[in-house]
Amino acid sequence: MIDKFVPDIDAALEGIGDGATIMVGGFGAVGQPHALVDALGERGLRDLTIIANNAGGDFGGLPKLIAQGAIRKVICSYPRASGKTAFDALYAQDRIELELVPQGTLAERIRAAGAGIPAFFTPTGAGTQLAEGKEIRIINGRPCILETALAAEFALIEAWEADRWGNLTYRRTGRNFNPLMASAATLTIALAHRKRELGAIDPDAVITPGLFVDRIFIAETTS
Amino acid sequence: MIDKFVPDIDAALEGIGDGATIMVGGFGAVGQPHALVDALGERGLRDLTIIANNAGGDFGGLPKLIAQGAIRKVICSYPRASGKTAFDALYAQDRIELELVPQGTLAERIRAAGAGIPAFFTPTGAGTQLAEGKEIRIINGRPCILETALAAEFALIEAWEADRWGNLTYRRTGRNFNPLMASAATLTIALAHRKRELGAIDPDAVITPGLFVDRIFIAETTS
Amino acid sequence: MSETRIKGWSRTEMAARAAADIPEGWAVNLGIGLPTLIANYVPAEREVMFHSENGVLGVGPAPDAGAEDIWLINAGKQPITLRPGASIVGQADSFGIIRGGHLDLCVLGGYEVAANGDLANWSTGKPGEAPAVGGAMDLGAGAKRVWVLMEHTTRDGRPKLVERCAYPLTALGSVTRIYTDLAVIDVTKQGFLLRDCAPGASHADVQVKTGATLHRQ
Amino acid sequence: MSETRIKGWSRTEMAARAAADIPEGWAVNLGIGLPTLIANYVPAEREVMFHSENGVLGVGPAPDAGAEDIWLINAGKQPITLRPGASIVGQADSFGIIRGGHLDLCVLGGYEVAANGDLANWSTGKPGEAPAVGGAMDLGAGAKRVWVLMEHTTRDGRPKLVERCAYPLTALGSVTRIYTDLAVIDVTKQGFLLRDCAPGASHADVQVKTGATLHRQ
Repeated sequence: MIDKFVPDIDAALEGIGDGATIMVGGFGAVGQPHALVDALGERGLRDLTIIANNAGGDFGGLPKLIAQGAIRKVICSYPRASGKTAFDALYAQDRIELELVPQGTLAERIRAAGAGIPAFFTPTGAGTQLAEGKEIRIINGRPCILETALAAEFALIEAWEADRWGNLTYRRTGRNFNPLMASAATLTIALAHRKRELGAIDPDAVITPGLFVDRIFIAETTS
Repeated sequence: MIDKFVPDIDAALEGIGDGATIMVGGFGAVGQPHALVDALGERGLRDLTIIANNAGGDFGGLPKLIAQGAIRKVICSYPRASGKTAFDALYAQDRIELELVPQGTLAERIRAAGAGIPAFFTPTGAGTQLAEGKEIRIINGRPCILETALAAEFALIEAWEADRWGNLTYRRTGRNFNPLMASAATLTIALAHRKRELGAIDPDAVITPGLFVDRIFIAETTS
Repeated sequence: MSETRIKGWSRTEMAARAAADIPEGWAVNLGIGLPTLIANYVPAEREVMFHSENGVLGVGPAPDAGAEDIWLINAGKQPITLRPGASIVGQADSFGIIRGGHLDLCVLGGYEVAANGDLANWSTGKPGEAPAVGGAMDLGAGAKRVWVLMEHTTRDGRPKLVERCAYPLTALGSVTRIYTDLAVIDVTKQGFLLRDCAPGASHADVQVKTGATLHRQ
Repeated sequence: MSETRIKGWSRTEMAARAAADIPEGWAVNLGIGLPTLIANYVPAEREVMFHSENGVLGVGPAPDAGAEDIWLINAGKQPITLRPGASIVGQADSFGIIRGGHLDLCVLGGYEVAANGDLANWSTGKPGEAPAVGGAMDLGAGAKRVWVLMEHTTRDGRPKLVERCAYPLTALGSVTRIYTDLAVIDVTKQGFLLRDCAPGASHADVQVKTGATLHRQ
């Protein structure tokens, strides 16, 4: 019997070590699996590379992990937040690396990794600083940049419903990067809020098919 | 008030003329908007370019349109069917052009057109006849082919539910190419089976957001 | 030319002015900050599909205090509502909507706009400060029309409409219209074209605060 | 070597032999024709997620006559059922699953397989006949493992396991295992490696019907 539910967060995070490359779902705080990220922070890891849309913020999760000094490099579109953040402080001291990627290019690079597209051209960013050093080609009269697929060893994502095959649904704007990251990591770990019997999720309503998911931790929430 | 419902098939097909490039949804007969394709066939059009997964088959719709001689060129992955078809006969007489595209590349090229990706690399087809004349690049040690976005003037698609903003859902394997084609055509015409009040489709359940859809014809079916 | 003090449009008036030009049926993305105000001036009966890049089409008005849904935010991370007809997509599809040219319009804030339509709105290039781009470059390159809503000049009076941007670029040649506190200006092949002035302002008043030639209709 | 007539495995025995090697939990695509039979020999309690490239993960057994759902077909356009846990995706996502290496296995039919793993299974190159490729090239290039299920020789006795394919290629170096009526053969860096023979068949019997060196374990 396929059963991807894990009993606790330790089992969910097993195998993540120093130097790992980890995708973290979410747009700001919404759709970010805080309990997983917070537990990761308690492990005293070092030299992580994090791929996420945001790095700042005044919530727990990723901003806290950054403050703990666990992260060597962030690949994101928006590291800032209103007010000074732990990221800002480390960045000003040159103690954290930043690869800044336009948000749509970030999403598409992750999707490309999941979909087996090693590289693609995009008009986004052409003629800007973020295109420096990249291959440019004029396609249909428009300058476009060659961007490459962006994969990770682990993805920590937040879902709404889950069944034991790993089928997932998401809730409202909690969807964001989560399905993409589920497809682009070697090992995908989902925090979900509702455990469903196999077959209880309408096949047409599944957003992430089970084959993308390796472990599911059911959060004890009432929301 | 936004209202994309049209009263009849004539209104749905308005503006499609000789020489048009038309995407037709469906995988085989399932998810193909037969009523729209059949009505198109009654217009006596010529020199159409059709983008669809299949060209053969023993159902109405596209195979019938081919038999009527309306089509100059087919871009598809699988023109054959069990038994001889109208396509086979025309092809043997050199009276119809074929651009054969691997099915995943066909899907991805259509998706790319909808998503503003002018070109992408794929390992599919590398080293085969279908790569002849195409740019090849070794990426991560693997030969990949550069493929370009594939758009159309019109898309004829089949959906399950629709509301007046053009939000669509699909039913089971009727989904296939339909959402992709909706995004890749200048004008998208949907045949839908269920008319829904605005707001009656759960926002999380919408597969094709309304902005991709221009006209909706509600089929009189009981299935 | 007399140096009269022109009051100009207020921020809400600027937003209302831009809102008046948005026809029913358009799919529209409103940038973080000032452009977000525009939604307040589009009456619900004029149906406009507001897009938020975190995956919403059909953003409704802000929720009442206490009625926020923790699962519903916009690109500025503010709580939102959905209006009937709304739909949710993931981030790749949301930027497919943007990059694929399916938005009729996006309205962005700006540091500078050049007479050729170049936009600078993401970085002041300050050293030691982390740059942040978000979806600005995708929106700037992808929407069918890009409007910019911004003050006509900087706080110290320098023009923000310029011959050539000094700040790092966001997108090339994409801005088609600019709404400022002083004027509504189209970006045409010939450069800036004045379409409307705030009450009491003349072409000459606006030209003197503009860093490139301001053509007249 | 005595020219004994070897009966070999039947088509259903070949399918059952391959089915026995599929462990629980794998995501598996079965090609049109002979490979489709494999699903019949994987018991429901050994949970395998069968993928169909028209957008299904979790294909169940064929429906009873009269119980077909017109909205449910497989890649061969035959009616199917969904098993509990099934999900539906669109065509781009379905081929993202394939191309992205998320299928543990696909099993295809074949015209020829070369000792370096090259596969030819889509075109005989007959002039005047329209070629058709479907998802074969995507599957051949994309799945983690590609197995081929085919007769060991053509109807007129020529080997289908060859040094180099004569027919147009489907994918380069991707086949990892071949199930025929005579043998189970792995494709290794050294070439064909015999793993198992049909009852009554020896290495020599299989080698004589194989167009390249057949290594022994």
